[in-house]
Amino acid sequence: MFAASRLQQESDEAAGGDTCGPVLQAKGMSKDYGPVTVLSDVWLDVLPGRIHAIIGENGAGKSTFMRLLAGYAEPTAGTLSIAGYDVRFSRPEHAQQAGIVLVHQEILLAEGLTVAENLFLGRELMWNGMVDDQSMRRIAAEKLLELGCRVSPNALVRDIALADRQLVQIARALLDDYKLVIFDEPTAVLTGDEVERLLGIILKIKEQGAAVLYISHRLDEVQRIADQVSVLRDGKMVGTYPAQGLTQMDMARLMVGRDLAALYPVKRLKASNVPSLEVRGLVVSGYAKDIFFTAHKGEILGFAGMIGAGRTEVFEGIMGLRPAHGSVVLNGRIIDIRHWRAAMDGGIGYLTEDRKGKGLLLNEKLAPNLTLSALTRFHSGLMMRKAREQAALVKAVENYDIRLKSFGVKAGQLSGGNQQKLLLAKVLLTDPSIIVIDEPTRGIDIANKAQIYAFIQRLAEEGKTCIVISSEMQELIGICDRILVMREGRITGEVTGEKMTEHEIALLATSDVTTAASREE
Amino acid sequence: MSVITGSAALRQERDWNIGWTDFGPFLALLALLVVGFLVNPDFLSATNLGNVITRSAFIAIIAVGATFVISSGGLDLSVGAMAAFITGITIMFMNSMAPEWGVWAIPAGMAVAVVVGTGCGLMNGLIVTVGRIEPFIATLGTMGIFRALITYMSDGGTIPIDRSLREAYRPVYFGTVGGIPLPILISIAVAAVASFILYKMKYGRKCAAVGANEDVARYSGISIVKTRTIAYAMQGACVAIAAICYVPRLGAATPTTGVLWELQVITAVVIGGTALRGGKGHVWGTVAGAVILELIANLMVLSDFVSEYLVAGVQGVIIIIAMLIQRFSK
Amino acid sequence: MSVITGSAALRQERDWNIGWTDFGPFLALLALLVVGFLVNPDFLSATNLGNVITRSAFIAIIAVGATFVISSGGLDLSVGAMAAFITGITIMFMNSMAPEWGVWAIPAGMAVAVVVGTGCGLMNGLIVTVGRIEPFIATLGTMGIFRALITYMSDGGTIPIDRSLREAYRPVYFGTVGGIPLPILISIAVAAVASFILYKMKYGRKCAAVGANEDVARYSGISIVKTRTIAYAMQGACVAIAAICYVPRLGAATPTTGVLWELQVITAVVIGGTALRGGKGHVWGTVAGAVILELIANLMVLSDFVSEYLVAGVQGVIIIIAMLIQRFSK
Amino acid sequence: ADKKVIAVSIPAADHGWTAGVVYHAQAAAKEVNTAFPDVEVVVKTSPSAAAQVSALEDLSAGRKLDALVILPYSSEELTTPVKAVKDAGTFITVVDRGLSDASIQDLYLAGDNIAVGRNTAKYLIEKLGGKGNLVVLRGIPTVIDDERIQGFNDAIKETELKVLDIQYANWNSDEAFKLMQDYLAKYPQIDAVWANDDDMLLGVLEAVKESGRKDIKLALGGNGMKDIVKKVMDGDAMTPVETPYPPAMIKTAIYMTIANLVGQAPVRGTVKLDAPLITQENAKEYYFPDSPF
Ligand SMILES: Nc1ncnc2c1ncn2[C@@H]1O[C@H](COP(=O)(O)OP(=O)(O)OP(=O)(O)O)[C@@H](O)[C@H]1O
Ligand SMILES: Nc1ncnc2c1ncn2[C@@H]1O[C@H](COP(=O)(O)OP(=O)(O)OP(=O)(O)O)[C@@H](O)[C@H]1O
Ligand SMILES: O[C@@H]1[C@@H](O)[C@H](O)OC[C@H]1O
Ligand SMILES: [Mg+2]
Ligand SMILES: [Mg+2]
Repeated sequence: MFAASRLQQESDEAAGGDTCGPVLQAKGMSKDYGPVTVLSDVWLDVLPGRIHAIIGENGAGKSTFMRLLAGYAEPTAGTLSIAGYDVRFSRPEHAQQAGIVLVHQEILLAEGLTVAENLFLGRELMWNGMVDDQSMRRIAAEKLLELGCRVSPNALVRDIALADRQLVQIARALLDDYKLVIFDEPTAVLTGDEVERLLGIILKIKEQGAAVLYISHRLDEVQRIADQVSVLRDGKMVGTYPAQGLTQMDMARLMVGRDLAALYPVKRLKASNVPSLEVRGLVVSGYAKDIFFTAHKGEILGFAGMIGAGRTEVFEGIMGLRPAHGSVVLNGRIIDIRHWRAAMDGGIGYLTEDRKGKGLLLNEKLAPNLTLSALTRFHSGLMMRKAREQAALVKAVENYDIRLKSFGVKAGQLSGGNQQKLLLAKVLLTDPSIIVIDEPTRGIDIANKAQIYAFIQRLAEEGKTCIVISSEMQELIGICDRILVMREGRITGEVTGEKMTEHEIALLATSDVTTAASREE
Repeated sequence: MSVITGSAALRQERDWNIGWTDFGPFLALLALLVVGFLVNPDFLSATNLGNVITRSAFIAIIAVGATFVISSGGLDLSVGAMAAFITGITIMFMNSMAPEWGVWAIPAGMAVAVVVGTGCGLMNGLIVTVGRIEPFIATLGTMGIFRALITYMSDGGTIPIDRSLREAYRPVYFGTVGGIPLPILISIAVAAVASFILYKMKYGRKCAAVGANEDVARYSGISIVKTRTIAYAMQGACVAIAAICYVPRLGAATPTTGVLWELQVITAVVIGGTALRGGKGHVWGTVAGAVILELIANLMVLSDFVSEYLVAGVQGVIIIIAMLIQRFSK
Repeated sequence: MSVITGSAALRQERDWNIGWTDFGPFLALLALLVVGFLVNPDFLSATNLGNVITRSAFIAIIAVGATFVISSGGLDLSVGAMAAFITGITIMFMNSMAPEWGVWAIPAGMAVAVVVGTGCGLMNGLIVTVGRIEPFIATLGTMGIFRALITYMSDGGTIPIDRSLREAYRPVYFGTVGGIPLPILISIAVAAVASFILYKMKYGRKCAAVGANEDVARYSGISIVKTRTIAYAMQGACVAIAAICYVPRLGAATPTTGVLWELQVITAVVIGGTALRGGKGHVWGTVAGAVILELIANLMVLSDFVSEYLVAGVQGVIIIIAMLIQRFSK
Repeated sequence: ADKKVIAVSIPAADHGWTAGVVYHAQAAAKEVNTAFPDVEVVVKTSPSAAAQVSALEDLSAGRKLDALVILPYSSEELTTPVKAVKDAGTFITVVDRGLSDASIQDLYLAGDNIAVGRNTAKYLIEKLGGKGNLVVLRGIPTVIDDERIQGFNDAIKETELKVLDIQYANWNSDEAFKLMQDYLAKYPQIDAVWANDDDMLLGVLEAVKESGRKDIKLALGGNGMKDIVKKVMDGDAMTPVETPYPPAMIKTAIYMTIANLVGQAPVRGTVKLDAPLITQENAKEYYFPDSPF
């Protein structure tokens, strides 16, 4: 801890910062869940006008730490202090009143309410003693637009895409006065444009003189905007460093405690021309139409596009998870996608982008979650074989490097990145021949990303078809053999080889104003 | 520029959607009216419709209260028994005051009813929220308690209202204003106030938030205990209002007053479009639901097709069909 | 190394956790036995406990079925009426076959009961899942239908079982095996099978998943329609088994057979620790819940403290207290 | 000294009439327990047939009963259980709703339900001159209800009285109110109404009054509820007669049973309480203002 605070001072000077006191100090914070220690003796000074990044591996305790700072949980030991006075936040409002707001890693919105209602929940605007829906809707639309989100304020949160939900959540946090804004992986579900816009907003917050705590596994973002970087490892503070001069590799090393190999695997030669999935004229009403594409055995096929381009919906349509029609040929056999589960039974595995809402039973233990989509394999005679399930869990924990403090936890108690890994393990347990991964590394730390990429490549080498939907262009470019780009519910192009550049993809993914306008007619 | 047109277009679409959900119950109501007319043209006569809607007022008023409770994620099975209990207390109070206060005992009794009702609701709310007992069980328990109390108070018999008060009190059920029966006006007023609370006041938002997602509500600084307890208290007040209208109708409280009203009330709320698992409440839908239920019963009597033994069955079938129509209309 | 890889540690922890939740109802049961003994020492006599537990068998068996339905996120209000309907059909069938088949009409009738019961349950299930109607309403509808059918079949009177079958059928309720009354054995068997299905079989997982989060279930390739429909069908089968045990006890089906059983059944399930909003089911807790309810009723009969008018109220209070004990014990 | 134990098992107060039964049973128990030191009367109510069977088991599990006075919730379902009690040597008195096997009943005391229907019908025939339109409200589907309807129907069979409609209102005044409103909407000309129980008649009268219709000449009930008997006494035009069906019959039964046990006055067999018309002349005899019913 002495090391940490010394570094803290150094970094102050390095950033050439003003000398006004910290907005918030964490002093020796610890957090236990029962016998499990998640965070121990963490010290941190948060300075105004600075963007302070917190990095660490999945399960390092970042989110837990942030929850303590924002009053969503109370520390087992340690105190917070503001301007030299010790404070206790036993509820989020207390922190909010002190100007501390948190944008959660997991989305926390009431699905049955509208966007505007969620935005203003608990602090509705009033007009003559009545809730002023009109103003709230207007302001909501404005605030969202600033973030580049175009959902209607009247839409039910249930009906909007995950990325939009994240933006709603951010807009909600920024609605009130704040001295410190904590972003816990805000960009995990966002695509290029939105990310840019958000980073711009974060910089603006900094300019206004507020403090920002920023958590991300996208180290390039950290590098771009952070003034200083604190590293958590295994619940302990490794140190705080000036961001300047810290390369991504340095950060990775500090997080993991060792050197890392290259992030992306070396590309193989494209394996085969044997088609495994042919989609002809797929229509997912309201989301996508005229979808034609073919994926091949042993191929890694990427799907790029902006939020709302309809990538998720295309595959949910194919999987029979939402109404769709069109012809789908799977390994040479036509399947009827109006028939629920036809695609699943035909051997397509689909990993949802919404791990919390659609992926995992958060109140359930790990093993039942892991085996839920492949029950038949853990079943003999009439009975579920619990020992086999446990063995599978132990294996998954090893294979996918799921970090947990105890096997007894519920899925909802895993850290975000580890939930993602559990979900990946769950889908692969169905042994699909075609695997569709919607946002494979959402919330995954850099060391594990490399692992997952290698993993995807191994699957392809085994002759499986891997379809990767991702909002990180870098990642698609890094691992895919071929990338299809979608825009507004249609496939607008394909890039391969040389042409696989961010520029090329962005061009296909974004529409110019005139075509957009004509489409709205 | 185009961005803005884009979101405007989106907005329209959504409004349209919301419209549909809200229309469901009214469509079902309409369908029922048409069927009713085909079965027996008398069905649409002013007297008949007047009677039926007036009668549905109790259930409607109580169900408006239940809309709060259910929307906030609760449930109240005790409303029928509570109605009987409040009716009993009210009548006993009025009777004891009548000699002294004369007709003024009536408004005083009404005030007592509202206070007692709110108190009963509060009790339900506290058991559910502070005691953290599943609402189904908690209110099943208090249902037994209220029922026992009215039985005890009445010695198992009836508690009739004093003759001297009858005539003065009668108009509350049988009176009309501008040709419209008072209970209808009262239930409209209750629904109007309720929809103001639910849609225009902060509390309404809290209610829906608590019902939709407790965690989100809590993190937004909304007290679940407070919100849900208030919902139960309002339910109690609504039961009291219903009881006030009920007294002049039969002039007595008995141990069987309000038996099974809870099922009708919940059915009205659900038919009206409020989900039993909580979330947004639909006050006017609830009112439509209550009218639908009463119309179905009325239709059964007016038609000659059904054996008297099978009436309950046909009602069941019609309710299911009404719900299917709603599903279908969405 | 903070990451645990041993699976021994894991098992310990887990069992410990499950233990507590499961104990609640049994603690409440224990508390009740103690209170009972204090009120009237006869309460703990072998005959009395034997009687009470035997008679709790109907509700227990039906409630075990309801544990599936509720755990999968459904609800079934029709069980009481369905029990009456099945009893009626079964007796009519047995009576009509008795002249030809003699005593063999009894097992044949039992088979008919199970088939009819499963069919009724299936119907409920399909209306809820395929028709996508809120279970509360759907089964309230079928409750009316079953109730009407039994009234119709019995012409409003009773359908007694043929005298020639009575003696042969009697042991199903009154017989004992190794000193233990048959209904107790049957309900233990039903609960054992159910807990096998719920905790050991694939289906149990599906059930809990569907009840906990429909989307997760769907995205995991689990059919919500199938899972929940099966739960309702099993509920129907359980109702049939209960009906089979019921016939020799009361010897007839009437329009009032099984009235309000649904409330008792749901109460037993909830007291047993299964949440009404779905998720994990607690079969043995449900059985304990059914016994608790019956014990409370028995206690009321054995005690002389309570005015007959207040019995329902005291029951309500005891149920609420039992739930508080559970809360407290967690 | 050995106390004689008499158990009284009756339905819970689920409507006015049964409430009267509970009232009178409890009153009798109190009187007897003070008046006869060597007799103990225990009253238990049950909300359903199944619960009543349970109560019988519970009452006889601990101790030997010398006598059981029972108003069965329903006939068939209670027959076997009551027989079991009798087989243990208990004297059985059955009230109102008889058992399916009459041989179990040492003493049976009941109202004459056929007569209730028949006498009411006869009055109507006479008053309406043998023709007119009637509507009928019946109770809960039970044998008793059937008997009243049967007595009524048999009596009007040969006349020109026409029953326009007959439906269940479950002996509940509220349901009766609604049903009557609907009858009024459905039929433009109704000469008389019969509700086979006074709880229901209250609802009927309210509906008729509210409708302001003048075609209804008579609205009759049955059961001897004090409010209705009062009307008869006061010479009400619409409800000038009534039939008794006194819930106090439970009290009579209890006393007769005691007479049997302690008074060495053997009372066995069947006692049918007649259901004569109560008219303005004799109404006083049937008026008990302190009874809850
Ligand atoms: N309620 C809880 N009960 C038990 N353990 C918990 C609970 N909440 C979190 N944990 C554990 O605490 C550890 C830290 O979790 P946390 O969410 O803070 O990690 P993180 O650094 O945010 O990871 P990620 O990058 O994956 O989001 C994890 O091992 C997690 O399983
Ligand atoms: N996310 C998923 N992606 C791909 N396939 C899946 C997914 N989830 C489940 N499946 C597939 O769906 C099926 C569901 O598995 P389950 O063990 O329930 O089989 P089942 O016994 O055939 O089911 P049922 O009894 O309902 O017919 C399996 O074929 C499994 O491979
Ligand atoms: O309960 C019944 C009562 O209401 C009816 O009027 O008469 C017979 C009784 O059994
Ligand atoms: Mg995290
Ligand atoms: Mg997507």
